[in-house]
Amino acid sequence: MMGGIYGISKDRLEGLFSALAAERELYLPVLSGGKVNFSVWEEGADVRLDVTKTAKSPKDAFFPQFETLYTCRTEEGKLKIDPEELCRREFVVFGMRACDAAGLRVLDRVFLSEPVDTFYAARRELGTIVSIACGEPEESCFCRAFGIDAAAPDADAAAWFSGERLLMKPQTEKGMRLVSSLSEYLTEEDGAEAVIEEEQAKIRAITEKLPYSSLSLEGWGSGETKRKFDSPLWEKLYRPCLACGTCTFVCPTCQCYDIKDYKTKNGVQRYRCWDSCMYSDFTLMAGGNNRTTQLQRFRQRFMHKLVYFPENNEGMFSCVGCGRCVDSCPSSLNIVKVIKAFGKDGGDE
Amino acid sequence: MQELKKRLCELLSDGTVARVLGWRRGETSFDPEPAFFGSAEELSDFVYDGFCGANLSKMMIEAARLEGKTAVCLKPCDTYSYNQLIKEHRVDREKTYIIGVGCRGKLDIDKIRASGIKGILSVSGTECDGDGDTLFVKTVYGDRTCKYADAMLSRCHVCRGKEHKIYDEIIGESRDTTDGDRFSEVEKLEAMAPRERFEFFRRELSRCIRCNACRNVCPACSCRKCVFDSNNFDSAQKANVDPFEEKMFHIIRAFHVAGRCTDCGECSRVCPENIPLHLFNRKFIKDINTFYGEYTAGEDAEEMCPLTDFDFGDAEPGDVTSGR
Amino acid sequence: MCGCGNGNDALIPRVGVITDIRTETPDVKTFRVVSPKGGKLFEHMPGQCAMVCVPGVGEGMFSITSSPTQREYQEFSIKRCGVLTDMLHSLSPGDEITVRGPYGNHFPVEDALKGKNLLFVAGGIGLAPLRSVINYVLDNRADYGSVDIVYGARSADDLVRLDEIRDVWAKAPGVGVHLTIDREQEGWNGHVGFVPAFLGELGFDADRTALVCGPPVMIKFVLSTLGEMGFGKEQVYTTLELRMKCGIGKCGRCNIGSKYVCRDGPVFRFDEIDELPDEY
Amino acid sequence: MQIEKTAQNKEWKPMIVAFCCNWCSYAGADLAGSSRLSYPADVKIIRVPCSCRVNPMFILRAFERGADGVIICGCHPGDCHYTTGNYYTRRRMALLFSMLDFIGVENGRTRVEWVSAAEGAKFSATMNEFTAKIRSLGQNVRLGDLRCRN
Repeated sequence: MMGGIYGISKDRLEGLFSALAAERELYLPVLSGGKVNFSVWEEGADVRLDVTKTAKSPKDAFFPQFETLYTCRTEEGKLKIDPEELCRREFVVFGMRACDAAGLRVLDRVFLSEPVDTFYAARRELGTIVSIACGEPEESCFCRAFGIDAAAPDADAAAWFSGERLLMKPQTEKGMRLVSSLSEYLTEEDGAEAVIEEEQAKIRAITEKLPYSSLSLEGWGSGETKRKFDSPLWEKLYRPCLACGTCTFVCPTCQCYDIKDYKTKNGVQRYRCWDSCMYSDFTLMAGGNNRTTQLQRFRQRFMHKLVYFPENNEGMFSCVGCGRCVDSCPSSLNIVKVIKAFGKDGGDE
Repeated sequence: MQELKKRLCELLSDGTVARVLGWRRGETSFDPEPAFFGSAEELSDFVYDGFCGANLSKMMIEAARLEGKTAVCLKPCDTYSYNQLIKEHRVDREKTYIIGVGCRGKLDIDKIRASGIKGILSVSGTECDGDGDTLFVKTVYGDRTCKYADAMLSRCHVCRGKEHKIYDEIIGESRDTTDGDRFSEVEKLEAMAPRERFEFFRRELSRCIRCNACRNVCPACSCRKCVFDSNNFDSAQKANVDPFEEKMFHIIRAFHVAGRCTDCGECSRVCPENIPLHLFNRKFIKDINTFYGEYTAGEDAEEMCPLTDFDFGDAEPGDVTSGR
Repeated sequence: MCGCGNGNDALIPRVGVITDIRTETPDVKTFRVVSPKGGKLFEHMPGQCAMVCVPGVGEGMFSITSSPTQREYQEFSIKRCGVLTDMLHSLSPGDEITVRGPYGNHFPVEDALKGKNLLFVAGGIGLAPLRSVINYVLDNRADYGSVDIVYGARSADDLVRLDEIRDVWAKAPGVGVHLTIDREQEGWNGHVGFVPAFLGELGFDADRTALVCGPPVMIKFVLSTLGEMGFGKEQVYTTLELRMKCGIGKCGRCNIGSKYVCRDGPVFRFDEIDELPDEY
Repeated sequence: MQIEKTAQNKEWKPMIVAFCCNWCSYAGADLAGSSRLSYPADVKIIRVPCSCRVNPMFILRAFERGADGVIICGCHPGDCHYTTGNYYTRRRMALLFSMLDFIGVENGRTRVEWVSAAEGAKFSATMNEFTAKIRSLGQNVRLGDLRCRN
């Protein structure tokens, strides 16, 4: 049953979306102000499933940029802590890509390891992901370098466009449930396996031609701290960095957050929000700052993704090659340039 | 570009300057990065073409603290920012050798992508000294072309002219790219009903991710410590709770640079979410011009900024808002 | 797991009541904290930390200075140096704060330190995390060998809890207490000089395990003095302190190398610290 | 700066923040009080050393925290205790109010008024008038922080 393939013609997708949205929250890539971002679907939204990369990764469906953790109030002179309720509504993120789904695996490593982040875990449990294979990957894509197959996305249900049809293949129980709830729109297709394989072959052929696909990660990973950390290359690489947080905030794997208080008239709200290791106050404390220069902060971001994270996670890199930072850095800096600069000599110069 | 590179080499080798601030060739033909060059050999990676849109004047604040003179490549619009920084005592004119570089409009790779061109491998026809009006785009999906003017940054369409306001020498020719009115977008909004305007800005600003790129790139935002980085100011940064939070940030930021903003357009260029941030700045510029007389920040390094000045006969706040 | 209120997340604190505040030095106060129903907020091990928060003001990681053998309460010795600590210093007994933890690892009092001769070296407020270990060791005296405590501060007034040091520690069997202050001071007839130099003068056999805590510059020099005395890096423990927010190794702030100080620390052996990039 | 609305689940009452300069307008408010001239209790006065001390952030923050209208009162132009402070206020506020209008915030919610120490009557009249204006505009929904609403 799990192996079945279900199809829908493109022009019926709108109907499928409104059926989905009637039952639960539906996140889709929507065009607004010239940029495509995942947002909650509403009637008439300009859905763009053809756009390979949203400006911001869909991670905030699971790890929102801002969320309240608890509220602390004083009742009759006593402090009272009201934890925020966990997510309890089911939702669907439709149209993620293979890299985005892989990004969630990275976040899982962080938030689902002990002690489990219950806020994230609840969303993970209630969210169903439909990923679409990348029919037209872009030049800044390099997921292949991280062993991710853009033609076979990891998700509750994978989907492929083939001509005027979208073919969906449930890959988990959740995906199966989703597909069965949409039986009115989806028809089981026999022999679609071959069609998908054909699409996959096309996609893989394109991915191979992408300029960064053959990026070599040799010399990165566990155990490279000493060699990379002291390299003189950082001095040259970090220079144009503006110390903004663009790369961190568009990234599907960056998970650093800040915890802050906001005083409302009904007590103090404790919230967390995304933070960036590129910011000067990231490590600032009353007693000083252990990363005072932008060089150190810049180095931290890349070392964390390419060395420290793999060291703690059996070699798994904390980059999925989505290339969003490549597209959006105001100074045209990016992880590809860093990886290439170190090249084979490991940056010893 | 060859002439420029040759001259930069000379300046470095005859000891006139200790370093050059320009652009380094990136991985592709459309991602050059701002860079310092310390020697003639390093200059082999130097590039100056249509994609060198970054305004380098803010980096001169850092250069002022370095030993020796720095040669910097400034486009006509960048010279306004540099003048403004001189006025604010943030850069050292004595330690700067300004090369005014020619400009025929700068390109925006996002504009090319938005025109439906995907998988771009390289773009040619971007030379500053070239005069072709077509860009040749090689993509994974075949070769395409695109008009130079269609790929230009929005700011170049309303350029204030190609005259360098401050320089030691000029290399390369500039070509006028203006084909629109600078304030037409602002006027269009002004003509809308307040509710429409509110909806417009809410829609635009709701995309803000608080990455601070606009602030960090802005040559007028040269404070050592930004008020939005202050720990004593609750909820001031990072959280995008509801539309107001961003409005607060962007209005205050625009206000802080009002009268000093040269309209270089960097904020809108770097915004990863394509928010038309220049609208705030242009509105202030337009208002200043209307209320207090024409003023161009960075036109020279002396004239007083309208917000640090006043006139006994200034209009009252109530009059100017309701009287439009 | 879903659909209910969420009180189990590691980021949700407990309310703690301050039952006693002791002024130790002009800028250090010790806060005794219990749960509103009485009794300890949680169990901890020597060297562990907890996040103490004054709602609306701030939250910070502080080491628990009381020993786990103290069954009634937890104590935090806090030096006044920022917005949060200023606020904490203005509180009075009966006031409530929030506390979450305990976080991080602890000194290996149950394995590596057992049966060893111990040398404690502390400077200023650096005694706070070590006090927990010292009292733990003294309460389980038979499990450990000789104990020597070298402690220094800027002045005699800055020595935290001199009464306990003199009346309890100095009188305990097999414990040597060695105090020093940075500058001559009226009424002080003990040693004058910096901790690292004092340590050198005292001279200890390298058969001990050293536990060092204090300002970074002191740690640096103490380490070289210990080295001269023949101590190996694997014989020396210290605690690190970095900016922390979550306390559970997720928010990324205290990350150096592959370690998160809040989770993998704050206690490190010096040979482990040597493996870390130089960013602490 | 924490401004909290008192009325919850009750009929909406406007919250008005008045920044008053210490030397003229605050004294003017005082005079209004001692002359038994009434002005609405919805007006919360914040004393500032000079009207030019009012940073645009103060105004936005007041709105964020639930104010429905913000008024700045200072000495008449030419009478500033610090000679020129209110001239700067005039320029800054002209620009700021114009910007608020530009982003779609009703411009009746912001105002600058010059009130001298002798103008108790003007102070009271201004506040009455401004409060009436805010009442007619209704609750501020465009600039408030959602978190401050419940």
